[in-house]
Amino acid sequence: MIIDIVTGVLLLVGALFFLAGTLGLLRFPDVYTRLHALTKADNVGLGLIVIALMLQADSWFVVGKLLLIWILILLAGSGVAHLVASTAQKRGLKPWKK
Amino acid sequence: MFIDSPHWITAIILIPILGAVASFLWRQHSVKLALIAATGTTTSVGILSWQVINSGVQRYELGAWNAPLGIELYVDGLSLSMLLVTAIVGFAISIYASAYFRDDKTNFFWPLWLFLWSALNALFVSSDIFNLFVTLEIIGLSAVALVALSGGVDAITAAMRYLLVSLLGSMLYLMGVALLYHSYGTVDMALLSLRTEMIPSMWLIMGLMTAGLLLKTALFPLHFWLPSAHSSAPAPVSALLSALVVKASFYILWRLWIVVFPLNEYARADLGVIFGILGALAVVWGGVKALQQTRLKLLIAYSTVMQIGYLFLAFPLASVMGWKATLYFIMTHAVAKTAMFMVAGNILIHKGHDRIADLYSTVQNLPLTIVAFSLSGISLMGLPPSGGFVAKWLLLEAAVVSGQWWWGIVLLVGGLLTGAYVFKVLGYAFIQEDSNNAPRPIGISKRMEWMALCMALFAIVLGFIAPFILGIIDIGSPFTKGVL
Amino acid sequence: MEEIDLLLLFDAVLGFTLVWLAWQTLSSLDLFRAVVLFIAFGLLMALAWVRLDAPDVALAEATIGAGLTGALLLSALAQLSARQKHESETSLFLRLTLGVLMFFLLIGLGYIVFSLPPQALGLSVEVAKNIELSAVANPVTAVLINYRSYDTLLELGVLLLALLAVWSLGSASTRKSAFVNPVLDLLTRILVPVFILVSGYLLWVGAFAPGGAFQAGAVLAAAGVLLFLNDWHLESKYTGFALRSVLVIGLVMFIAIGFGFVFLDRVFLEYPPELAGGFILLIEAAASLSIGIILAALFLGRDPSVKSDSCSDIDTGVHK
Amino acid sequence: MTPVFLYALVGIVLFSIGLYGLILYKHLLRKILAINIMGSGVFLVMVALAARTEEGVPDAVPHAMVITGIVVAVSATALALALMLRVNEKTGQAVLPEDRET
Repeated sequence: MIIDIVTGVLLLVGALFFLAGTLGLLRFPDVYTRLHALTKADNVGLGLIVIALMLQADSWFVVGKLLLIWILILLAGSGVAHLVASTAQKRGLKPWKK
Repeated sequence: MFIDSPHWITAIILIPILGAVASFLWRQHSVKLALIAATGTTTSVGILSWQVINSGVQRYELGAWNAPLGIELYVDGLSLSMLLVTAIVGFAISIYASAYFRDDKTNFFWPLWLFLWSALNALFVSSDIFNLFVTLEIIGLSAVALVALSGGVDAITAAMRYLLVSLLGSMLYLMGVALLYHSYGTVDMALLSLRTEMIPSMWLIMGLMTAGLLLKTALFPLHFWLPSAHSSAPAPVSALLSALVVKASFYILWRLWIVVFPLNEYARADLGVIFGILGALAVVWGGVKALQQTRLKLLIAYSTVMQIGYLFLAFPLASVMGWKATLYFIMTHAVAKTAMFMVAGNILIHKGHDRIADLYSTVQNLPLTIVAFSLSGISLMGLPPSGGFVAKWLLLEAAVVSGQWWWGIVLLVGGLLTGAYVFKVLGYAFIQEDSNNAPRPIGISKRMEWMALCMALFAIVLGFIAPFILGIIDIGSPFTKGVL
Repeated sequence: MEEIDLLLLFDAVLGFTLVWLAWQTLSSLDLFRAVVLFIAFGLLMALAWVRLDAPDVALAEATIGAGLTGALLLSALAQLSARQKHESETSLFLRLTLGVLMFFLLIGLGYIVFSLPPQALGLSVEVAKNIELSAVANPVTAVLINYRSYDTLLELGVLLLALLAVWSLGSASTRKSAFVNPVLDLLTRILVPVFILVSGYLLWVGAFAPGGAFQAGAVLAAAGVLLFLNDWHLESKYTGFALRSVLVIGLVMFIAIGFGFVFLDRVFLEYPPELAGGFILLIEAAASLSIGIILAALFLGRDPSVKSDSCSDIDTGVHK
Repeated sequence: MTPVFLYALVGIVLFSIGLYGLILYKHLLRKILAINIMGSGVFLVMVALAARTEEGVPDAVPHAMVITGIVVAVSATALALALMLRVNEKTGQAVLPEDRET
């Protein structure tokens, strides 16, 4: 019962992070800040959701798989964010200044 | 024992696939390996036909799963006729191509062609409409790659157009398959023929599948992609495309029309009138366009547009005799058109071009080739005693029997137009000229001349062995609904 | 009840998004945008498959439909010089006519779909009844590798054929040897082994849960794509016969095992139930290896054993 | 309206959009994308309608067919893209000759 409540809360907070990340992606002024919003928020959001799902898992095997998914997405997300940013820099996109 | 084995039906599909794999793996021996595979395939088609002629239709449950769960192979007279003509034309083209392609860079021809052959055989023996989709895709992709083989601008753009058309046709067909499966719970043709009924939604399913297949068959006015694709390909490929590939989608359409679609005899004949009219237009349009061409290969390609028209003339008759005429048209056209494209290839290599107006002196330099062109022309015109004559005779008889004699006029007009463009080419070829200032013609392999002549002769011989062929066609009475 | 309504709402939103993405893909002026939207479309399709209880299809869509097709599209786009932004204006008449035709097609197809009985005549009962004999517990794998294995055999043929066809075109242009980003390099070093592991897992799990040879092959291909992006080359002594053997091994193994039992009084593609499990795994392992390498080779787009690109015009042979 | 028919409906809309785009748009890449969208539409119809079973377990046969279809589609797409690049290389444009702007 308590586990279900915790799961629910974690899912909700995770979803909030996703929402924030998406908002940032849509509203931020340039590629670097958008990336920042997206990766930071999504990684945390995904982490929370993964923890929530782990609490509901039937076996340790499933927990392991979920953890692996999170780690892979962290790796891929940060790597790709770096690639996008460095490509943008190479093409001479100036970071946004107020 | 060995020859009675029921597994020969799989050999006609597996031998060419394995041949393709082998000629891909051992590139330096690709010609040799491909010729071995071609011989093997032809032999197994021969054995299969021996079995079918002696003991009737053959059925094979792949993986021992019967329909509707599994896929069944099925050979009756119609399948067998298609297999036989594919084997004869395919074997001849293999030999021709072994002399035509002397360049290492074109050794992709062999695996591509063997894949195509395998898919053609698989298509003619399949009784599963989803499996037919897969075979159609193999045929489409390999045909496109074969068109692009020459690498010129024309060939590449023609191949691109052909691929898009072919994929569109497949998608329309596949949508029909999806809807048929979900309406009747099977993709097996025999079961579908028992289950389909004439409900309103059937009309659209029929329309989708028919449109997709007509696009691939290039019936007027959907023929726009054909002349460029068939004329810009290397000559052996043009022969394959005109002789066999367009017939593959036609074959599916035909089977669906006879067996799967829930039409009674009257509805089939009434709807068939549309096909008949399109076919008649194709004959006239293709003939006129062929007459206007200045390049030999384009002329032959438009002649294919025209000959495809003949195939649809039997639809409004919807009688067994009419269907037999259609099958005879398919066989004769396949053989005669192969001969014609071989002739074009010979001339192209010999003279370095295929401009009809500059064909002078060809008759002295390539007498066999010109004989081959004349003989195949006779067959396409439908003059006795050729195979084309038998086809036209059967159709005329069927038309008269069903009281629709006017389709005979199309045959007459078609014959005259064919005669006109054949004699146009021959006229130029017979001009003699002192060719001191002309570029020295290149000698070509005797094999290529003889193969063209063999095919042309065979198109004539088909007229003499008509009773035998018509006997084969009848096995399993493929033109009666509910027997598949 | 309420839960079902919420899910239906989700389905409706997803369906609408799919249609919107498809429309945007086709009508967007920028080709890069079109491709990216198409990839997003593919990923959402995978979600739709999950909603339709088709996890195997979802895996195939995500790895092949969205993933590899996306990689192929992006790579083609990078090599495309003609990127005109604007479609020339087509006449309003044509657009309207076509629009009306499509509308009728839509109505017609919609009519068919809604006139179908709510309960189907499908083959699910047959599939379940024979699942014991098929030696695999996942029904989709059972169909793919046993009931309708002939389709799958031909499908391997289609893949190999596509590669042959692409190679026969000759290479359009070689990829510019790009600067190798150290982060990408690191990522590749970590991910490639993981991908190979995941590929093996998908292959093994396909017998009783979502997964199978095609999904496994596609993950393998993803590893290949990563390697190529890192400017990695296969050593030239392996690019010839050795590579070609790997490309065909799936097809050859399938035919060999399928035909092998013919000599033991079975029919083609029939496996004795007591041995089926092992042989099916063998076929699938060979198939996924071939699929993976073929898909990766399709991404590379040219025959690596052909050294230079001087053969811009492959002639038809002797003439010209 | 059940999910089955909703997704089937989405499938036929995608099919029609793809057909429209294939005929109307001239750039070869768009045509290739359009065919892929048409294909997705067909696949969606196939799988969505497969869920209409008594036991609620979807019919696996169309699922397998769609996997086959997806693989066929990627093969065709790969060839189409390679051909498009060749057309582009030869003509400097990625459209068919009849669609060229003069």
